[in-house]
Amino acid sequence: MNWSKAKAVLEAVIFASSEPVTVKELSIILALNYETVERLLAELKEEYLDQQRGIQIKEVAGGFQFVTKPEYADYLEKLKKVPRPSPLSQAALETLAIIAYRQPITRAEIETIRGVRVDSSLATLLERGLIEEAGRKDGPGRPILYGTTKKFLKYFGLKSLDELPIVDDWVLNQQLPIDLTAD
Amino acid sequence: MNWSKAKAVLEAVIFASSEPVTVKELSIILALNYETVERLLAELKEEYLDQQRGIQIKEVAGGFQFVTKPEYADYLEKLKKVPRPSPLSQAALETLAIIAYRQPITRAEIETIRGVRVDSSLATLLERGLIEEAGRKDGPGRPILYGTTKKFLKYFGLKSLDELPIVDDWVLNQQLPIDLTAD
Amino acid sequence: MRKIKRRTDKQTSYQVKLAVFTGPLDLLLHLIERAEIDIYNIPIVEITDQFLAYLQTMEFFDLHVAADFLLMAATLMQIKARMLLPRPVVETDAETVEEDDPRLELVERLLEYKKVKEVASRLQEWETEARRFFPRTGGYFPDQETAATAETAGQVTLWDLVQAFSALLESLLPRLELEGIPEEEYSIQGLMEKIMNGLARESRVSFRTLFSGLTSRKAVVASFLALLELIRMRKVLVQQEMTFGEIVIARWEG
Repeated sequence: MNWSKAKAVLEAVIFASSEPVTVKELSIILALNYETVERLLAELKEEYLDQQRGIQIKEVAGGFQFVTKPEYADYLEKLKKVPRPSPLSQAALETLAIIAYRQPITRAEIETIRGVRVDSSLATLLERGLIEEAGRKDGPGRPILYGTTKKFLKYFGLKSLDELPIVDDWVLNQQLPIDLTAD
Repeated sequence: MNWSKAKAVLEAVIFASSEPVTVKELSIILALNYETVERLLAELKEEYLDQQRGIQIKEVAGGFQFVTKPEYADYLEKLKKVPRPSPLSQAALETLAIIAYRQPITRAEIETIRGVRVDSSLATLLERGLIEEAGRKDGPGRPILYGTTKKFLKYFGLKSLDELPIVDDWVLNQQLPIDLTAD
Repeated sequence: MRKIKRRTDKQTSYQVKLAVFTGPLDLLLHLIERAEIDIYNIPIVEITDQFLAYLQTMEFFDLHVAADFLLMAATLMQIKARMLLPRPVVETDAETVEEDDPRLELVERLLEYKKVKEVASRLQEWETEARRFFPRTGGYFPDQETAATAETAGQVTLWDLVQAFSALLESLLPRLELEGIPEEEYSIQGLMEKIMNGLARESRVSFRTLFSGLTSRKAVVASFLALLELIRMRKVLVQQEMTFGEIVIARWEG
């Protein structure tokens, strides 16, 4: 892989990732050593800074991600005001409710409760930063566990998770007794 | 605002938006007319295509958004931090095909065409935001009508419904010629 | 009439990966295409036998045979019976289906379904193609904060609803536990219709009333899911007169 292709891959990966990407992850994906990845990253960062561009790469929380340049904040403010349909769907809300009460929880467990596949709800919630990965479950496949974020609390105006309404245990602990999957 | 700053703002706005941004929205945000926005967009698109970059601007569902270049898909599949719903099942695709062409359409009508119950497919498609309720049909029971969403276009990389292929005597948005409402 | 190649070897059943068909029409189309026969001139006897053989194989493997397949089997047998009845001799092209041919309706359905499969396979190609373009899923951008307000279902949040449901269960549970009423099957769709029918008679129904006649856990959970579904579809509105007051369900107007 040549130098500019490696930079392009780097750019694509940082762009598409839901969370900041670490040098280690980049090194695995590109099959390049840390030093090379760091040099590529430095160059890419430089390019975004030098050229008059709207975005830049920033190091946060031990990883790299794209952010908009602060000088264009006013325009992004305007983007906020352009009305666009973006409330959470009821499906996403239901998934969120289950995660909130039963965290940490795996995708498969959520699907058992909701009776439908929840990949899409999870993607939306991850994208909106309302949930995050919260480790992995012991056992076969070591599936990802999900939990809610600080932003989740903010979104619902809660001070802490303790403020969630108390729900009779079995409502959310219950395996779904009816089969919703029959086609 | 000079030309390259305008391009930078354009880049920042398209990048920051979680939904495809329309020319109209960009024109409001930048306070520039449609023609200018379109010329800026064309230049920006060109730049991303020419240079060996990992991302590009794509027109989808009536707006513009950044996506990765398809040639780097293999690297992105390796990244765990890219949340992605699984591909649709054959059954869901068939149901979606019928809804796309015959919308608005009721569940019973879809079932007559497919010859099976479609509750589960409908639940999946609703959950994934690819279809939505589109009113109710006049007549006994006033059954729910379904139609495709903007996300449907996004999901399949279509600019608009007109891009659907012409199928024999299937005409877009055509009402069913026969009454298939028998449940 | 062309003769269908008979495949009696057991292996065929395995090759036709069991339960891969999306429905009876899918299976029928497969049988017709495998036998390379004209869709307008289906040898109904053979096809019916093969269809039934497939259902038997499924049963043999303890796979659930869906009602839709059984319905189609019945339809095929009905057509077969009608085909075997003596009919008035009419001079026609043997390759085309006559007006009163009992197969006509089936042929039309199959042709229509073939188009569905065509479009579905096109959609699948596009899906595969589109999946190579990855959109942005993270990063810090101010517009993501736009949604920082609680969304409500009508005027009541989902949390209120879950809480109400939980309180309701607490009061219902002792009764539900005691009564050994045989479990029934509940369809969410059916319960949704029931709720809507109730709302057609009365414009507003209290949350408690809605669940009062239910006699099992299954019924309560299914009804709650049906209610959530109706809220999601914006068919009903959930309101609360005052904090901690009775929750009321109303028809979504407009």
